Amino acid sequence: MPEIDKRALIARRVAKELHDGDVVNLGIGLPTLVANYLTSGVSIVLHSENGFLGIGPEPQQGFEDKDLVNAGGKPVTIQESGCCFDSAMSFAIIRGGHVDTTVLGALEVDEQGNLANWMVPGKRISGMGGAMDLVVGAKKIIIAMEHSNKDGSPKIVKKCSLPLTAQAEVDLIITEMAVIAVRQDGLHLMEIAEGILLEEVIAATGAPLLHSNGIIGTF
Amino acid sequence: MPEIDKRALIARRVAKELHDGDVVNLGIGLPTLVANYLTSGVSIVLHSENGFLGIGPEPQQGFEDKDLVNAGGKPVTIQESGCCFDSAMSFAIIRGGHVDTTVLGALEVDEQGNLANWMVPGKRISGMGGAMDLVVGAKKIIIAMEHSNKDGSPKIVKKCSLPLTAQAEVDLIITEMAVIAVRQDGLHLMEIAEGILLEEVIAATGAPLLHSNGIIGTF
Amino acid sequence: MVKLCTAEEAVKDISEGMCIMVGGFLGVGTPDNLVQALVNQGTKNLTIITNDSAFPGIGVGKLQDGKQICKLYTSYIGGHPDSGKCMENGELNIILTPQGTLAEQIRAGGSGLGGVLTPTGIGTVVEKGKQKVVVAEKTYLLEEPLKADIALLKAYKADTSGNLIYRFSARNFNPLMAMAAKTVIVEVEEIVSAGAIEPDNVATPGIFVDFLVKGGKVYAGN
Amino acid sequence: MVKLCTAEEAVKDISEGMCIMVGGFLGVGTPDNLVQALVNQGTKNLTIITNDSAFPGIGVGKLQDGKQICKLYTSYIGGHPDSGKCMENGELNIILTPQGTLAEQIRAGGSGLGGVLTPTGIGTVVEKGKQKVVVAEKTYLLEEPLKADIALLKAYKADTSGNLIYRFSARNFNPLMAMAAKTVIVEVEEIVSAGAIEPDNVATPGIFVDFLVKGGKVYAGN
Repeated sequence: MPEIDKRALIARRVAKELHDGDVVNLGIGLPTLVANYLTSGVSIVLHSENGFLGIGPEPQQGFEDKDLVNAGGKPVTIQESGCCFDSAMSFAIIRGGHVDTTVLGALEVDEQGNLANWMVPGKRISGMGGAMDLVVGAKKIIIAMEHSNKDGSPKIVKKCSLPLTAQAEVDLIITEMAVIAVRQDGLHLMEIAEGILLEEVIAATGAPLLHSNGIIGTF
Repeated sequence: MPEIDKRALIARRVAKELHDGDVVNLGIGLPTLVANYLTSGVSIVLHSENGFLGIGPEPQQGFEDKDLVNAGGKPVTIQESGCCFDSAMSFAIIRGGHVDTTVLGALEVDEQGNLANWMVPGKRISGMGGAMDLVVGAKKIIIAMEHSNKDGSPKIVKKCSLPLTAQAEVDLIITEMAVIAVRQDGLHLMEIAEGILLEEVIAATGAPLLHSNGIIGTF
Repeated sequence: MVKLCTAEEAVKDISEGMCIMVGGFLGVGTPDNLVQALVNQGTKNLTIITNDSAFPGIGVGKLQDGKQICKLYTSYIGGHPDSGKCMENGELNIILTPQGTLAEQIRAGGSGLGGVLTPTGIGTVVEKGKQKVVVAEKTYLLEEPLKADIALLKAYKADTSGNLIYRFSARNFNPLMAMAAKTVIVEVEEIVSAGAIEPDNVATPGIFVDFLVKGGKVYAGN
Repeated sequence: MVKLCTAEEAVKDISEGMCIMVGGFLGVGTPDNLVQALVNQGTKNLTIITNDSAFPGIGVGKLQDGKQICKLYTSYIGGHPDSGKCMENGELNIILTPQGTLAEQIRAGGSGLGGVLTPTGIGTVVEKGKQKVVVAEKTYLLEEPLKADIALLKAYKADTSGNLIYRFSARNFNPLMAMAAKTVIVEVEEIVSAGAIEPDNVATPGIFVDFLVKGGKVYAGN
């Protein structure tokens, strides 16, 4: 599948997890795309950890506001029902459990719901930014990522080998191959992408997948 | 001395401790009077712990605003340079050392600078309100009170017997008889009120007063 | 998302044993219509978190009048003689807390923090039974976070998204409590359209608010 | 009380070894004229507390460009390649901290609190060497308060008393740093008369501000 189609497929599936009125924080990159695929009738409030609620659409070229960017530093707009605050309030919203769902990418996720997405030893360090707070604080953590690394090795593993972002916080993993729920007893395969075989998902996953053969949905 | 003159004398002397631009919190009762005696050219910013800076004069009758009272619940006004905030910010200002001086009454002060001003065992409890934070947080703590209890017993003692408001925080005691600085080595008699004898101050004080006979000022 | 309702509807899910935060300072910034509705409903055995018990017949004082409170977290009860009386005779469990500590405990509750490290209360009765923590050679009291089932708040205006602004000293504990309760009910004097409050001027984000009650201008004591 | 001055005058007391907080998020809400004046002055060996090292040539990134920093408390250095490089080769001591923790540490410093009890970072490298505190059976990291000698901040408007308002996402760390430094220097786009900002709309009380610098509208990167 071409890269761009994979990303669209993942974003579209993640969007189905969002409900009308949800407060949602979308990470940089793929997660940002989710906003383009909301189910009709679903309106969400996007939280920007640099200090406001109500991220609106990208501004037209030439209408960027120097004081209004998202957490990735890209120019955005703010909805008329939006509101602004300082960084302490922004993270009080996150840490205090007032964000319903956050969608983030990952380097590795393991079967205990541990997440590694901020640092690869030996590679240049960029810092955790707001990721550690988001993963600890938001009510539901959805990892939106490609199922495997570029070299084909699994990103979903038995135990993370990279430095953790947070312990046992991931709730749901959505890739171009599958939807996987993280529970106490391990990883539950919930849905498989159309055209993908169960064996393919199992082969691409580095941890056991619990599933009841007959009742896996597709997306 | 009549009660009202005592209070005016104390308030006038306290006012001399305040400098232009100081952020000041005045307790309920006698301390509130201090604002009426500011030295000419001295303008201070009054902090109201219920959530604003810039307390202005009392409103004219009929012009009270239901949303604008001081920490004693009395209607006040706000200066045009004033600003409002929530109780967490109000006490961040206090606890964070951003109040230059607070002026409070006392039941007892002792020679270590301990203060008791919120509770008399056996009498009905009213609660500490913001007093404990103020005494711990403000840069300079001035106690403004009558020198003795109504029964003539001293309010300035070797060791507080009442439940403390805070430990070793008092800097200066101003009464209708004297100005007393609290230092590491004890109480220093700095000034005596006009017409009062040194012996009278000593007799009315329940702790030793350090002083150099010749150089005690008057007020 | 925010729903509009009446004061009576707003308080009808408040039941015995619940923990309720009520905004206000000596009655100023207290949601008088919501408190009155709770008085009319007569629900007892409430745990109340509020700055002070106000005065008889005023603000939170009305809940004291009707003996609806069994446990009270507060900083000041000097305005309501019954609070002290009920504390002494054991009818009412009052946890007296320095005002700045109370504010931070509520903020911590709403912010997902494990508590507050404050120098306030060290060497006083306030430190009784509490953990102490030493940081950079200074000792602090560890005060635990406070949360509630329901917050009854008062704001000046809300927009239709629930964004709130306050007036003068009526702000006090209201914005903090808005973050710390499962259900947040706000009485306002006016409801304006989305966009009528500048994003930069919003004092409490609408995402914290569940119910709005149009209260009209009620003066303390009415 | 607030004094007006130029950017050059404002930074002239900044000397080697000082700890400086700088507002901004990826350059947005950073006082560009103050940073530029500090670059021109060339002061080295600075400890900088700031959300991120921005980008080369932009915001705080300029201090990284000129190797003026010896210690950096920050949450993100991914935009400036030199930060990571200097961290690896030991030229620069970088204390990477989760963004929400950094914000609370600064708030704690300005609020007289002994630290922050946060669940963030538990089970990660962030917990290394830090006290842990258990409250209600949950474990929190104790993160120490941060303070600075000087804060270099950016606001939208100030009144002549120093009361500040911010615009949109340019607020970020500025209000927190305003509380946590001995000397607070604020670059603003406009200075208005006292009373022109409604007391209820003030985001940072003027009592925190020592110096105001009229900066004009400077766009990031200029």
